[in-house]
Amino acid sequence: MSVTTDILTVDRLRAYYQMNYFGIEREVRAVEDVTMRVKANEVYGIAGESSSGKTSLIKVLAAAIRPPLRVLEGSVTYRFNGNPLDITRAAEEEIEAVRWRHLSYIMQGSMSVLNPVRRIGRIFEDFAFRPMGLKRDAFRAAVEAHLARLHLEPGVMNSYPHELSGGMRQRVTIALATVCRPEFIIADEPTTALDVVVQKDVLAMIREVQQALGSSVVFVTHDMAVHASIADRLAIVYAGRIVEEAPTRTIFTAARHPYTRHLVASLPRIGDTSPKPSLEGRPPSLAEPPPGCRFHPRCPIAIERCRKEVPILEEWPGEHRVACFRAHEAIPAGEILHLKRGSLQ
Amino acid sequence: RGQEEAAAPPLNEFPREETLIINNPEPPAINPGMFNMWVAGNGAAWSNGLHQLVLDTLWFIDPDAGLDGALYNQLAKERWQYNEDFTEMTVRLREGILWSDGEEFTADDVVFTVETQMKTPGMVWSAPFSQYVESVKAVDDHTVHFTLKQPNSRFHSIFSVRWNGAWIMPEHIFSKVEDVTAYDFNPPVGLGPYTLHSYDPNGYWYIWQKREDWDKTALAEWGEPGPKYVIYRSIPSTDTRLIEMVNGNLDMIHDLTPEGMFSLVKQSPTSRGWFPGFPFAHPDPTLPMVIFNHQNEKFQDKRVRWALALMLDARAISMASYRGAATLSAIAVPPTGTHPKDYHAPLQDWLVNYELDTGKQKIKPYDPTIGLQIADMVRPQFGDQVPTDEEAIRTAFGYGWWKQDIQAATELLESAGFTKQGNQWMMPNGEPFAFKLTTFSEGVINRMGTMIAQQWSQQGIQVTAEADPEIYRSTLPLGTYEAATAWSVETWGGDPDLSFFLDSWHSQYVAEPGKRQPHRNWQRWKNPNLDKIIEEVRKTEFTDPRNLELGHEFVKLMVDEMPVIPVMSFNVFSAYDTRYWTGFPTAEERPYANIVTNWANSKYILTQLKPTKQ
Amino acid sequence: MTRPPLLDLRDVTKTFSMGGMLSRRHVGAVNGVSFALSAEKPEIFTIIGESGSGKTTLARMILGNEVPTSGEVLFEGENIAERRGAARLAFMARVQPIFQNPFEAFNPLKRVDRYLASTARRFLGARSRAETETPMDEALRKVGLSLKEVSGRFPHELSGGQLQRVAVARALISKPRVIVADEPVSMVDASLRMAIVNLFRRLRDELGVTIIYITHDLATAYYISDRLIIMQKGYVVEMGPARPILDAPRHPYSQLLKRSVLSFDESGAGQIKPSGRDEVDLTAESLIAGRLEPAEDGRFVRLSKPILEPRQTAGAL
Amino acid sequence: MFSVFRDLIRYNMEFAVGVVLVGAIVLFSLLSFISPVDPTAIYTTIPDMPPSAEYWFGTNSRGQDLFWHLTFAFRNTLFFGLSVALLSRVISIAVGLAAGYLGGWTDRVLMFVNDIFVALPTFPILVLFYFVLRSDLDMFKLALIMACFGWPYDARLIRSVALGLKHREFTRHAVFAGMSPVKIMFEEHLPYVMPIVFATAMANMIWSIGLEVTLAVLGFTNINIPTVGTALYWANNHSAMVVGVWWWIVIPVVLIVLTFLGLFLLAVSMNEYIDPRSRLRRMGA
Amino acid sequence: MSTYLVFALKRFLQFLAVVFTGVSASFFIAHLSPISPVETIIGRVSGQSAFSPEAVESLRQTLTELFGLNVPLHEQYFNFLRRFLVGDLGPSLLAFPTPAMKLVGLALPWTVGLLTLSTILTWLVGNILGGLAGYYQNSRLLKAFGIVAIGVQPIPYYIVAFLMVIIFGFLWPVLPVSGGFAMNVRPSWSPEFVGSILLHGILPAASLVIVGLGTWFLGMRALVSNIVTEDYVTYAELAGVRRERIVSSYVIRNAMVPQLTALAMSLGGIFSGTIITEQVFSYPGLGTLLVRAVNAGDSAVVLAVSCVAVIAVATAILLIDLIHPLLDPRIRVE
Ligand SMILES: Nc1ncnc2c1ncn2[C@@H]1O[C@H](COP(=O)(O)OP(=O)(O)OP(=O)(O)O)[C@@H](O)[C@H]1O
Ligand SMILES: Nc1ncnc2c1ncn2[C@@H]1O[C@H](COP(=O)(O)OP(=O)(O)OP(=O)(O)O)[C@@H](O)[C@H]1O
Ligand SMILES: [Mg+2]
Ligand SMILES: [Mg+2]
Repeated sequence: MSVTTDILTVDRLRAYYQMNYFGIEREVRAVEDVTMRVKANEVYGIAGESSSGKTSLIKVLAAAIRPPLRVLEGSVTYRFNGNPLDITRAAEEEIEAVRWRHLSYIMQGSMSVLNPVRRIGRIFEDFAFRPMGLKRDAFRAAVEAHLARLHLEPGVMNSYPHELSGGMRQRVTIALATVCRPEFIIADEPTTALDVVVQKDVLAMIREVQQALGSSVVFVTHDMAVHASIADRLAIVYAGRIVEEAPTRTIFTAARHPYTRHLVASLPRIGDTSPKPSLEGRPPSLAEPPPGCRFHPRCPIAIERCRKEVPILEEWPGEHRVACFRAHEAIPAGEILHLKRGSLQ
Repeated sequence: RGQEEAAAPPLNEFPREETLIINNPEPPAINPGMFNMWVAGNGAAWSNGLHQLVLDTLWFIDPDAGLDGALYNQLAKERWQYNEDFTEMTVRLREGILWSDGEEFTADDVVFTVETQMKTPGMVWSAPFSQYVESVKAVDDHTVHFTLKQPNSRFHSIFSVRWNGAWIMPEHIFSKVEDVTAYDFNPPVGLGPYTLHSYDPNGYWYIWQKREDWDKTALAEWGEPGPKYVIYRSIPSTDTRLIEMVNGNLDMIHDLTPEGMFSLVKQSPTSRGWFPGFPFAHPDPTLPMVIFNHQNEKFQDKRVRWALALMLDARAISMASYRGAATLSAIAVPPTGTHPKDYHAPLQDWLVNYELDTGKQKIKPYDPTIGLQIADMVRPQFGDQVPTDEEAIRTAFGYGWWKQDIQAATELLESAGFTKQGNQWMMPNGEPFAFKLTTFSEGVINRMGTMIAQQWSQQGIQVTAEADPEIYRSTLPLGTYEAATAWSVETWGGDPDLSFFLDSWHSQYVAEPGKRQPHRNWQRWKNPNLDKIIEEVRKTEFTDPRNLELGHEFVKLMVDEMPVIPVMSFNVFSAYDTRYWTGFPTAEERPYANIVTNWANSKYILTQLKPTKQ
Repeated sequence: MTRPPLLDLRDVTKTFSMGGMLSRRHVGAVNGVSFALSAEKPEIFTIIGESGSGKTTLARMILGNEVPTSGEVLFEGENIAERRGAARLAFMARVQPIFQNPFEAFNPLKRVDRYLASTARRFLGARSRAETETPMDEALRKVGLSLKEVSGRFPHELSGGQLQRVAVARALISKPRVIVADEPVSMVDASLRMAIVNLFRRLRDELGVTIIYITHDLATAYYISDRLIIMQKGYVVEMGPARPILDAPRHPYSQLLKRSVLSFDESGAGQIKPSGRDEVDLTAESLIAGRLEPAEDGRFVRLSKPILEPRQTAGAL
Repeated sequence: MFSVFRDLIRYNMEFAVGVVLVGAIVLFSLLSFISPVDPTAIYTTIPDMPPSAEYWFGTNSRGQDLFWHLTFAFRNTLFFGLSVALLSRVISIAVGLAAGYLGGWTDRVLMFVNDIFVALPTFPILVLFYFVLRSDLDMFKLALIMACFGWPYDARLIRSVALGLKHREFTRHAVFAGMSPVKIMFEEHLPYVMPIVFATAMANMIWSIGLEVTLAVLGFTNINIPTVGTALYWANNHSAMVVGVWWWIVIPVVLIVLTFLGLFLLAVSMNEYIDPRSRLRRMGA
Repeated sequence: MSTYLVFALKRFLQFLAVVFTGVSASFFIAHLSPISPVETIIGRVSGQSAFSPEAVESLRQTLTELFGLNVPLHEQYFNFLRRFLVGDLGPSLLAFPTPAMKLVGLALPWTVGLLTLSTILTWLVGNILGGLAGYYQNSRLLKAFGIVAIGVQPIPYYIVAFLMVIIFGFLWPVLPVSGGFAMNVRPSWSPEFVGSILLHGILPAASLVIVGLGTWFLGMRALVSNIVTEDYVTYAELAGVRRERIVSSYVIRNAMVPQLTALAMSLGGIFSGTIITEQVFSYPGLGTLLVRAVNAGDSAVVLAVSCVAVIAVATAILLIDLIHPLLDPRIRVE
């Protein structure tokens, strides 16, 4: 049997925020033509700058679609126990049935996802008691065991969220999302704003849990270093589109898309004192995205074609996909990084 | 009361055919368990049945005709007897009267009542007794002798109930009480035919039960009281009173709004007022009027006062205040009780021929047809509810009033040195003629004041009506007003004697400006002729026919001087329901008693009531 | 030297009493911190430390927002805490902050230029429109923006990077000597981060502004700072020239920090290990036990045990 | 400004309906200035006429044309309600923001005063003023007195918001931008509390008008001033409810309800207008 | 000493200060009234009888001395403070020498009973409906209820109360419209008496509930519609937590703190009585007592009612502040 069964298949997904107030209709095209697959037992990273639509995509994947967000096109199909489930079309009960048991979600801003007036233990009961279907004592024991795996003492069960440090809360949220041993975990920036030491611990734990459970994880963050350490494959999102997707190593060493290359090159490292470029210009508005390649206004190597046509995500060898008309050309790093230098330098 | 009884109260305890439910107009008792009403200001309720049904005193004078004349000998066997110079009074008491606890009523009770209050300041009658009484003694068990400090021909009035009077205290109870002023007298022991059955701890209702030995009370002379139980209910909202009567939960209402009364008789065929038809209301022996402050220089000139009177249109005032249901009076005696017979009818001719010199001409200002005109005005709305018989109209709407005569008023004002600039009257000193008319904060007197102010304003005098809830407590006594609508005339109603209010009008009592004026002469009017009348009244025995002559003199003096502008009687929209009881007094056939439920006299009604056996 | 240091912290300590519901704890947020910034040579002075190690508290004391429990903070020889009224205003003109979250630093209901205008009016005494706008525009140009781009716009109409640059421009209007930047890039995504960090470097080099840069990002610290201190539980555990320390940290905590920095070398290998904090004695007792002692290359290290050989960390990061 | 207004009317139903309702009531009360009748005059028309072509709102038992009479009543009541709301808003904003932002002793003293005002029983005080001032008690003075009692609870609310704002970064930023505390409170923080201010202003108006009605019905206001309260007082005084002169009561009550519905809709849409973020949310930028 | 105790002690001292100031203010409010209780009594005893001017004057002097009104105001104030400290508010002037507190004590149970019940009922129903309306924002029924609530809110309470009387006492007379209990039952703990009290309480309570409901409903709805946008609610929904649990423990529980605070305040406020309710339904209680005392210039009773109200509200505020940290685990005592 194949090791690379796809547990999630996203096909030509388009999801917009559609609003109609004051008689004026506005759209924010947050997810545009996204096609991707997540295999069993892998960590799939999604990177991209702020408001590039990462969370929006994740919301669709997690079946957390609330107005004004609407799926206009495409499908999101999970395959739990071999049964396909397209959550963009499935009934609420069907989705309800897989939640937490198979599919769990760590929301962005996990500092605020815990009910401030409820003890952690009660939150666990609310979330996991039914899906786990254990007796109360057994349930408690299971939860405590799981907390221990995340280096949390049983005592946190009696604490209120505010009594825990940021790192502990983060870990509790992760415990909450993984206690039912789901096959699929969606995590949206679970380590942002943690200090490096804690962050490393949390990441290590997510990885550990993932491997212990054999789950798949979709992991979103704009911190490339985090992706470098945890993701097996990485998708780079720019203005609502995936512009490049490849195994993590490839992204860091052999990226083809100018945006990705820029991103990787600008990462400061200890011991490296060479000047780092910064990407100039404003991120595009998703309400009025630029025509053609959405990166072209900031792209140092943009050509006329980029302004008009939308590059499609082309397959490259080695599970690599890139959406750039100039991906085939061998463009030196210097050109990409220094041509359009910011006004500072 | 036994525990068992309290635990299981019989739910049909007050059979409707044995129970009379009366509206107590007072707000709920503030101190519900207090029955010692001899102490001033202890919060004891009076109109809850206590002074109507339980307490008793020597004489009663009804504001209406009475069962056999308005003057009743109640605990006294006969009228008062004064000596020649009114320095002594002897009273002979009824025999065989029992207190509700079985003790016999004797002269000692009367002596005790007077002596206790004399030596205990702060009791209701402490001050009058101390002022008048030198000594009191029981001559025998049923004779009391008073020695007075100075001559006083009206001393007996203290023991004569008009609304209320000096009630006799049970000596056998109070003599055992250490501090009379702190004693709650609960349950009350009385001389009336009822005793306390139960009461609301919140003071909303009191239930009284007929004594087995009711025939051992003074009231027995007038018959057996009909109802076994009498309930006095305090219902502050007049609309709720109406609703409760329509629902059959109330037999007598103390007062409604005029509109409420019209609505009640429309909705409930068994309900009616004093008059069978329009104007329904019972005229109280009080006289709403315009009171001028005679210490205000604006009203010194009687021509001005007369001019103001002639500017008024009594029909509009009657319509505005009572929707036409007013009983007008041009003279300073209320058109109620026996007064029309004693004053209004005899003086009608004098009034018709009364001449007024305006300075330019002589006019006859009196219009005897005003009442008829008002009857005609309300007839379209009330149809045959309005009497057609001229005599009936006179009783109901009044004998007449001053005709509105702007021309004469103008002449009077001009002769007094006033001038008219545009539509504004200017006073002789050149300032605009403007003043405030203080009036009640609600009810018909407020409506009357508003209308009067409006009429004067239309004639070019800037008059604004000011509603004043403190009118009787501070504004009138302190003289902090210019003109007011209220009353300073109150009479016995059933007797032509005017001493009830008149004595206090003597100039000896008029206070300096800024000082507090003793009761009743709110206008602070001084007149030597008036003093002469008063001084003669003081020397005239109450029942002496000379009193009536003096009364006529007073009335004429008041017309000449116009120190106040009498308007009408204070009509109370009392209603009663004949669904369960009949025999209530009526204006047309048996005006034997005042139906206004908070008067102590209303107890005579009970002796006339018969159940309808519904 | 006659000239006092620009900024001189002398044994600064700050203790908070935290009221829990039923108990009261005393938290030593900052414990006996001393360092001085030279008035002659502008530098980027970095403060690194774990969450809750007192970095912000220290910054607030430098800004005069918080009064030290003991010790003193001198700015140009004068105690900051004692400045009131006009003196305080003059101080604020010379020492300006930049905040962590560019979106939070501007009132979302107000236009961004009002902060610039207010600064110009209060610290430069500008009256007329021209007087206010000229320094505003100048400052904005220093950060690569212009008044035209910014004026009349609400925060949500600007990108995070732009906002953070406006914030820097705002701080520059009064021509400060010191800018205190508390985690100015932690909320900003990778592509913007370098823009701001580069800006700091230029401020130091071209405008001679001394920058106190607070972060837990060791990589950017390495990239721009001249000197740094590493804090833990309110104590300085290591202090000195930036790059030598980061290349070879001495204190166990500094070493832990460095070890925790995520590496790009094994990207995609998915071989992330726990930080190993359990192996390091991070209790306050162990910190109090040590004293900040000078070591080679001008650094100071707090160690209770004899100074160890720098532990060899894997490869060049 | 005008274009904003036009857009709001055009695209925001709530705002449009609110403007129409409130506008109609305001217009109605402004008619009092051209009223052909004196509101204090009684028996100028036939009493108790039901609404008709001649008397749109009927006539009351005092012989007044209710339409014109109510124009005065609404003018006075609206003026009164708005004055109380406005004055007490000013106090509650000032106290709430100052206590929240300045903190320390200022906070303690202000909250102490606040507690006292909450604790003092309003009714005897209002009645006392009535007895002392009597016919000098015009609508403005009454508004002034009530405003003194209408602020404490809302001030507490505003304070709690201000407490949170105090620690927000933009407040610290403002301090270092040289803004004075007053400026920070009234320019930076005030917009944040505006939704509360609007919501509580409504509640406050309802409270004050309700209290005015209560006082009037009990006869503790200057009943010569036509207001909704005194209209009900007189209606009660003439047993209008049981007599069947329903229009005397129903019409003012309906008008009052419409006024507040209108105000409510305006408050809802104004809150959205004030907050540029929600405008943003709507426009989706 | 623990922080909480220190805090509680400080809070208690503030409470004492508030009570002292409030009570002192009440004293002057009660005594500045131009209405003279002496004149009230004189009017009552002499108004309807033939009293000579001399007798009236003599009675006036006696009463003025008896009531202690012949000493300067500041002396009266210090006398009052001395007595207040031992819990004595002096004799009522309208029911002399019955202690003012005894009169208050008679009326208090009714007021407190009626108001506590209706306030709590209103609070519960209003909050539950408001909470549901805030959570299920698309429910037609709850939307309609919201519109009704907004419409009913501005109707003067007097009108609502009176309509109840007209409807249930007149047009369709099924419920008693006046009094606290029927006349043929005697106060005891018998089922008849309790039943009668409940029956008589229906209309007054219903009128209060109708008028009060809207405020709670709208307040709660606004609170909840803010809370439902919080991450923790969304997250719980995404985790498939049961709806009832979300509504109760996530949404309403978080809205509870401000609403409980407001409840405590309004419960503190009930000690001033409901004047209109009592007037319209002839219901016993403090409101009527207060109006009568004010009208009669009975400063002692006005003062007693005011003191009870001041202490009640101050206690309510104190209690809120004291239990606030217990209700909201996030609150820190500073
Ligand atoms: N509820 C919403 N209504 C309208 N627009 C929205 C909504 N939520 C997000 N957006 C818009 O959609 C776009 C993508 O937002 P999204 O949150 O997906 O970005 P992101 O990549 O997750 O950013 P970040 O790194 O800041 O979390 C942004 O322009 C944002 O303004
Ligand atoms: N106002 C305060 N009251 C009580 N304790 C405080 C206060 N401010 C800070 N603290 C405590 O002081 C310690 C240091 O806090 P500080 O904010 O200075 O840390 P930090 O290094 O800036 O952390 P972070 O990296 O999370 O911003 C923490 O334990 C914090 O809880
Ligand atoms: Mg996101
Ligand atoms: Mg910090």
